Amino acid sequence: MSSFNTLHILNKSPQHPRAAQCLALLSEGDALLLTENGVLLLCAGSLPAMGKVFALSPDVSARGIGNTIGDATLVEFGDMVALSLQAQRVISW
Amino acid sequence: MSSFNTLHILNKSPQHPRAAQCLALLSEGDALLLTENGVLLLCAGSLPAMGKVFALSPDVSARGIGNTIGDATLVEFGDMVALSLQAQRVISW
Amino acid sequence: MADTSSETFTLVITGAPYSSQAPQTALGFARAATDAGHRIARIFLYGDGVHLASALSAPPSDETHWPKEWAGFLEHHGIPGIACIASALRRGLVNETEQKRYALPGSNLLHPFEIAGLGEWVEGRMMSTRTLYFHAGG
Amino acid sequence: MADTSSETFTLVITGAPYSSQAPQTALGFARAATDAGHRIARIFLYGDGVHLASALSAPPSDETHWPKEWAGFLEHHGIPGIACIASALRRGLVNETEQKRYALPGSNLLHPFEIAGLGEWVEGRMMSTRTLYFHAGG
Amino acid sequence: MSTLIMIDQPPYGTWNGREALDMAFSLAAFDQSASLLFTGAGVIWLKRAQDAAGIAQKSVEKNLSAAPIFGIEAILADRSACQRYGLDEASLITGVTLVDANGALLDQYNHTAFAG
Amino acid sequence: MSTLIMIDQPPYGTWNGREALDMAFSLAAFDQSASLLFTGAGVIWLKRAQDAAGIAQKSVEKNLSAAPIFGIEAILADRSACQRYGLDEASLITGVTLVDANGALLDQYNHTAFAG
Repeated sequence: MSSFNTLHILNKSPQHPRAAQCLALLSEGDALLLTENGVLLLCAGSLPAMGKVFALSPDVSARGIGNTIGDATLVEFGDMVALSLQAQRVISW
Repeated sequence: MSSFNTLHILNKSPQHPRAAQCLALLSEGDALLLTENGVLLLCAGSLPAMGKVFALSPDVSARGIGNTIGDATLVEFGDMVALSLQAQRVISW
Repeated sequence: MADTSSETFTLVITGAPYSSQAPQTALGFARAATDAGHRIARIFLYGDGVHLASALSAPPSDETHWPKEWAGFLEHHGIPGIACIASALRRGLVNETEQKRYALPGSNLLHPFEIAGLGEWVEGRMMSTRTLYFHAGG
Repeated sequence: MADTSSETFTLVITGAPYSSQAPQTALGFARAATDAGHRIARIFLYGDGVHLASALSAPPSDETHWPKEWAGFLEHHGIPGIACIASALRRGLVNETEQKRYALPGSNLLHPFEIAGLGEWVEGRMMSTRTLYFHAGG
Repeated sequence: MSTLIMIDQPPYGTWNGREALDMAFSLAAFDQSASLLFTGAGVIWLKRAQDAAGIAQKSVEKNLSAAPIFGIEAILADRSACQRYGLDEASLITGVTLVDANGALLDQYNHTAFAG
Repeated sequence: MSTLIMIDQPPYGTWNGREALDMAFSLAAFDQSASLLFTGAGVIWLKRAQDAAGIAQKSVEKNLSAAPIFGIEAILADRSACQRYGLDEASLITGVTLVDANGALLDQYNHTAFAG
């Protein structure tokens, strides 16, 4: 797996103001990890054009939206740990 | 003071999704009372076209925005009690 | 105060002190209502609002102690203050009865708050001219 | 698990159980981190997150008891779990020391959680490869 | 005295919706007319095939499907919110009525409340 | 190790911003470089002439004006958020630097955190 500049972890639904703020601040070379209600970005709104997008699998399953993951990659908690170490820094929104 | 159909009490800042929902549901004959961070609607975004707008004075003062009240009427807690009784019903957003 | 007709209110607080402004706004409303000669049937604490009934809160001395302010107001006016039992048990807010029932190491409900079910909310609504909700803002 | 180099984490939880999903997500992360051979320097509870350290929580028997789940994990791995003193005192979460200092009628801190200042957070950051925050969602 | 309980928060991430459901069930238990209205991201409550075992929570689907049995009058969902979150009729649990959440709808109820 | 503490919630309505300020002051007390960035409705923190006596809270203005003394490196405010909330330079407390909150700004800090 490649390394990222910043890993942005977003746990808020697309209607939350911090979701828009997070998406606006994504840069080339960053990665976005959707957790909790953040995974609803997969079924509402559009994924950001830049950066790789991951979504926490148990949260996707809980909300029954496994059929709408698009270009996102489903990951487990172990991958979340690995991603947080691969990135230069982590921002929890 | 006249009577209102519904008194909508909004205590959330304009960036909160429930603020938009409240404003979208205002009807002719309703009144809007801004409290807590809801008073920030006075300095950001525009007041709704229909219905009378009130803002709780101590919350306006706390946030230092007394100079931007526009067409809104500043009220005290006693007026809030009276408004809640003058309306047919109250919705707290 | 031209109109002196007395009405009855039930107030529901769902926002916690020191996290939201809900208990403060509710107290401002409650004081104004009683000042105007109205009756408050009961205060119902729901969700995170149950933390208002904590006997163990110790805010800095230069900040208002919202649980004590509320408790004093309720005692002075003889108004029941009820914390929803389901919300309270999940959030670690218990009286001695619940302490025994669940074999917990202590209790932390501030007098005169009580613990009871949502039926108290339903009943409060029925006996009140208006029921107002004080949620967390944001 | 090709890369077995051991790293150190500090986790900050600011969302309360039974109100947010933050303590659950943090526990999923913490378990995965220790499973992968990494070290967790400490857990720091801040803001509403301090409610995770309540000894009086009694959720319905068919729901996960998040304070006990976390306490068990901390004990098993010998990880310090620290509730910020300023957040805890405001929100009614105290140990016996604070109970005496503020003459409170009881204490409700769940073992092995401790109460300490923000300095523990600053120090945890300095000794960790990564510090992650688990906030309330919405 | 008819009451509309509104849910605008998605399930699992907060307890808000569960506590709103308890309010509606409690009204019904006391023979008070109660309906539920899901708006915004709250419509995710109504998605079929939720599996919350991985996050150690109970799926809310079962709770909701019991609503008619407990005497809840109607489960309403805002049409535009369903569209926004990609929910068509086939992906919704049974018993949901699509409506336009507007002032005229609220006017049909004496009381409207959120859980938090 | 430079840290940016972000505040996107207005004062008084929540405790979030106060707790963010405590984090920044705490970093400074341990000689760690810390700056504050106000975005969204959080910029209301920076408004002159706040009077919180009517809601029985302490005005946050005094807290913030002490930030340089306590060793906070910079108080930054997102330019577009200030515009949105009607704040021009004259209505801001002293010592605030207007910036564009974007990826390039965040890149200047090793750590970025919210209080909640």
